[in-house]
Amino acid sequence: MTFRIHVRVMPRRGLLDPQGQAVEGALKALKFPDATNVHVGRAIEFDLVAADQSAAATAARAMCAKLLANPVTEDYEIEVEPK
Amino acid sequence: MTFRIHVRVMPRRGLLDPQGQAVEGALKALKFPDATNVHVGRAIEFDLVAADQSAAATAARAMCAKLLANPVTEDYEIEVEPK
Amino acid sequence: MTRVAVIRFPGSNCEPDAYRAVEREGGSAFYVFHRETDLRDADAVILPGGFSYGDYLRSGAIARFSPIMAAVERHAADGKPVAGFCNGFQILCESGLLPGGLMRNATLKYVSRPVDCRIERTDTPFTSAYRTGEVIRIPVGHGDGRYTASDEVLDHLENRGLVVIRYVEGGLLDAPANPNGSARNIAGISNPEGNVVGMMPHPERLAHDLLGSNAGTRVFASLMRWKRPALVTNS
Amino acid sequence: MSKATAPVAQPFPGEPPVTPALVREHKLNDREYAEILDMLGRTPTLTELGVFSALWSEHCSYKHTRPVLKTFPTEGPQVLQGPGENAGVLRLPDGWAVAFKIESHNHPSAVEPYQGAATGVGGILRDVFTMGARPVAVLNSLRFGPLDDARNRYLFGGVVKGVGDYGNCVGVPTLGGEVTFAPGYSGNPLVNAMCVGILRADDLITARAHGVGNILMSVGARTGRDGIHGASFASEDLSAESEARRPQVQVGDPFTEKLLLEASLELITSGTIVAIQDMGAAGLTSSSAEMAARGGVGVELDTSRVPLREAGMTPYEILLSESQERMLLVVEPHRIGEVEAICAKWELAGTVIGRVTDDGLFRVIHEGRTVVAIPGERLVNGVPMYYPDAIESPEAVARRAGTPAIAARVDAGAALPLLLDDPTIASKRWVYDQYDSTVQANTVLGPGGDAGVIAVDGSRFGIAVSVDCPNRYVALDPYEGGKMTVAEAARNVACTGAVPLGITNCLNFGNPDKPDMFFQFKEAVRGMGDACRAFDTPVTGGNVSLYNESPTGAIDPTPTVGMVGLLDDVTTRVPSAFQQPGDLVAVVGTTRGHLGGSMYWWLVRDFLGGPPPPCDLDAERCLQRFLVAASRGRLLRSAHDCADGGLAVALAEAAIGGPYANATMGAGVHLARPDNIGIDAMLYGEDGARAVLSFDPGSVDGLRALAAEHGVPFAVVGNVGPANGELRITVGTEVLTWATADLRQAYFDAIPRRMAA
Ligand SMILES: Nc1ncnc2c1ncn2[C@@H]1O[C@H](COP(=O)(O)OP(=O)(O)O)[C@@H](O)[C@H]1O
Ligand SMILES: [Mg+2]
Repeated sequence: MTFRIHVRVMPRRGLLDPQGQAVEGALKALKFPDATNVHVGRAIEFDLVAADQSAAATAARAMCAKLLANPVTEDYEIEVEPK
Repeated sequence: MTFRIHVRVMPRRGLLDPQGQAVEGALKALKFPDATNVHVGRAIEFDLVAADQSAAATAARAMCAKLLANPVTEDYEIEVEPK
Repeated sequence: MTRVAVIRFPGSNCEPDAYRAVEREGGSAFYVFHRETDLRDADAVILPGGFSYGDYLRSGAIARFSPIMAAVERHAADGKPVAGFCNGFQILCESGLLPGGLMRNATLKYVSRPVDCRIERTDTPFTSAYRTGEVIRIPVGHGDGRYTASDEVLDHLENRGLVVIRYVEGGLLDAPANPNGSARNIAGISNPEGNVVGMMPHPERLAHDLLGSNAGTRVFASLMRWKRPALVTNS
Repeated sequence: MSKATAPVAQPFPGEPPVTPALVREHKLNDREYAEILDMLGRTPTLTELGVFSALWSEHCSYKHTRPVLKTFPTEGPQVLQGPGENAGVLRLPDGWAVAFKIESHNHPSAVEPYQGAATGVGGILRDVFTMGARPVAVLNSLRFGPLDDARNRYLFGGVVKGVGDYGNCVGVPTLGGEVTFAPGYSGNPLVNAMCVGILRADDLITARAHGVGNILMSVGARTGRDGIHGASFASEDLSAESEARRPQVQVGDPFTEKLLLEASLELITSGTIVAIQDMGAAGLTSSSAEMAARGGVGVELDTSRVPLREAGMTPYEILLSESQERMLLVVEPHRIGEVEAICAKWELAGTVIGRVTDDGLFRVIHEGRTVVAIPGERLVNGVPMYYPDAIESPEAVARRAGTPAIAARVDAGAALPLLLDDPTIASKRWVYDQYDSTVQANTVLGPGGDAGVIAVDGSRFGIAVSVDCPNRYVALDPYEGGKMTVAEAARNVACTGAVPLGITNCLNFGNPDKPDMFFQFKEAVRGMGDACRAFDTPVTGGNVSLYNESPTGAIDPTPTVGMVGLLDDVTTRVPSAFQQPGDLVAVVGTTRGHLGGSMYWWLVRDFLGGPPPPCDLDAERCLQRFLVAASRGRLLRSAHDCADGGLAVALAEAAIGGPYANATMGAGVHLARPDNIGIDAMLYGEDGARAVLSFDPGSVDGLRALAAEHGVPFAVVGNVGPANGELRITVGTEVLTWATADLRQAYFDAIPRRMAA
């Protein structure tokens, strides 16, 4: 089966997120004052062939741990969507 | 009500995505040959106070159109999650 | 004397270089801060290189909403010269004064080195002192310099002759002509009127013989020759 | 010493009482803790313990190294500011001065290469602009394990990107650096960053708090839980435990740094502030305590007023946070408004967080409660000093006495491309193409030659800069290696035509409690000091990084030198590559064929050892003076020193053209070979005090006379050219030829090829 995997890699909570700060400031200046707690990270998407949903999730987690996210500075979330 | 907004900004389909290619190559080298069609973009998250889910979505769309995504080079998707 | 406003955004870092380049060619340069709203009767405007707002989100995306940009847009609409070098080019694209956008270099690396470029269009206020087809060597320094636009826009630019400067094979050993993967080797473009010009290379860094060449000086020399049109028609 | 009890400090609510286990966790030993009890006359609070642990860490206190460092020469007519301030300052012509400093960020970079390197650059920039100087150049000295290991490639790639992204964004050109690869750096990468700034000598400002009643303000980023205990982290070996302990990583924000730079310079030049200091290692604690101790005053901080990034931070965390891009100011009360206005102009907040007091105490208040009260002078200067044993290890002696056991793997001709392909010798273009080297539009010679050179707008003079450390030599013979470190840096600077003026240094070593390591440290410092005296290049400051050891071993001792030189007339600067076919080529200096410690022995005969080339300080000084005189007389078209890989590599580097050449040059040279020197020793021996020159044939008489005048052996050996031709070296009767295109390919592709793997 083929799945579409969506990975969201965000700066680890508590770490400085200068991009998030800058975007929050810009949104305020553009009269969107209601957006707060802004963070900016990376979105990664790919197709993955796997036996089932849980196998796909396991493989995706391994990829995050090994490559897609930096364990020192980033946290990640995975969404698995059947295709 | 407060919502958590997740925005995914991806390089517009058809445009060269060297980051996606590089990640795909690296995954292959790490023995994850089953990941294909890899794309890398930006993930943006924020809290938003709005009357209801649809008002939140409308506001988030306005932010994307104005600032968060560049219509020439990027596509975006929005997820609204009650907090 | 040609009065040139050099805009300072938070994070600009090439504004002193542009300022000096203007003054060396006999112009009168002055800084205008991003929070100002008036260009103080400038003849021409330069959006300098650097990292406005840290290039966070996208290069130029935040700077283009600075208060001064409304005045810059009016200045451009009046047919008066506006140039953006590097980050300035990115801001011009983000603001819609020029079409297309500048994406992450195809190498995924920042690139700082000389490149060989051909001047394709000389009827702009910034390139009139060059010969059409002339090849100059000029430095680039950017991480997001890959010019990108739809095929229709690219065709339009080509057909109307709006590509001002283009990366070409020159004499550099073991360095590809195109440093960033730009579409059609585009290094810089103009609007149809020619008064708004953006380019990734840094002419202001080559404004002196001592720095290896003075190939960049003529961008500023061109500007000094430019004459404010007696009558501006708004169509 | 008075035995008076220090005023009482109360524990912050929720804080555990101090126990022996907590004391150990704070890396304070029994002797140090006894000293603390004596000083306070009571048990410290946990917050106080944290303050001691930071200030008494090796990183902040130099407790193992200060007595040795005192032996460096630090004076000279050119010195405006010697060691002890954020950066050293030397006098330049026309009322200008140059501020410069080098610093390590090894431990953070080992854990998180990108942010570790980026924040290293950030820190060193702040050290320079807090002196009132505008940063005009940065350099970086890097060490990694071999590139065939994926982890080393990851570290190398991440560090280079981190250095580049930070400096590029702030807008300071990278003018040079060095990268060396050797097994000892696997697991212990070194990242040393240097910054050079210029200022009007009159604008010099020092980090000294004075004026009782003056106000302390913080400017810049908010304080978060970043890098708490970074200073003590930098003072221990890297173990699996410290890997797991991973303090909250410091994240750099170069955009805020750029705003801070502009704001700081405006604050200084407008005269609105009394003093300014970067909050570096141990953050608010060390910056405030050190400023107070220098000024002989006390300080009182109110940590509840410090702007925070995260809610619920304790005074302990606020005091020890190493959040980046923050500054501490001393301001006269009536000027607070002006300071706030300048900060606001640069989109920064200036916040009052304390005051200068007359009781000599380092006192911290949090929500009205005194949580720290320590005698300030003893806090900063009262750490016990250590005088470790220094004994060379028998293995080191044996390695120095050794010779290769096997014959050469390839012949003398094939050795050249092999050496040029070694990442330590090969071009570092892959690195410096990622660094903006032309921003500020003053770069006269960028990376890729012997030293970087910048012009100063409106003046005739130029500044040349280089960083160097032949770590292989230092490992084999710390004294001779220490001398050679300074000599190489000076030679690099002199090749461009600049007079060496002074140095900063970054001493990267292993664990000082190991006698063989401390031997390396002492001897290297002695060697560097002797060389600095011989060259009149005083030490204006520096930084020590110890404990560069991991379970896989210790680094080579790496005392990196950052050298600044002066060209009276920048238009006389000399590049390092051949420029023009038909020019004459000369070798200056004496070739003795010294192969001990050479790259040739290592790469071609699989032996890393032997005695490194002895450093003849007299010969080096004569060579420097000759090179400067030749450049002033505009007699040279190029000058390149001989270092790793010896004469053959120097000739090849000059012949294949610089990184952005249009053509290789080629050359034909004829080297006379004394009977007692083998061809391999002739070509690849690494004797110091030599350089390869090229010049217009019309200059030969002038050069010969200058060489005689300076007592420098000078031999015309051949010609440059033809373009894109061969490099042909005749040694005695043997003729060796290489296509310059092949040599160029080996040299410029060595690192990209490995990094693409
Ligand atoms: N990390 C680096 N950053 C910038 N430039 C570098 C770096 N490493 C090497 N370079 C540049 O490459 C050139 C060669 O360096 P190196 O091999 O150390 O030469 P040398 O032996 O003459 O000191 C120099 O111009 C140097 O500044
Ligand atoms: Mg060097």
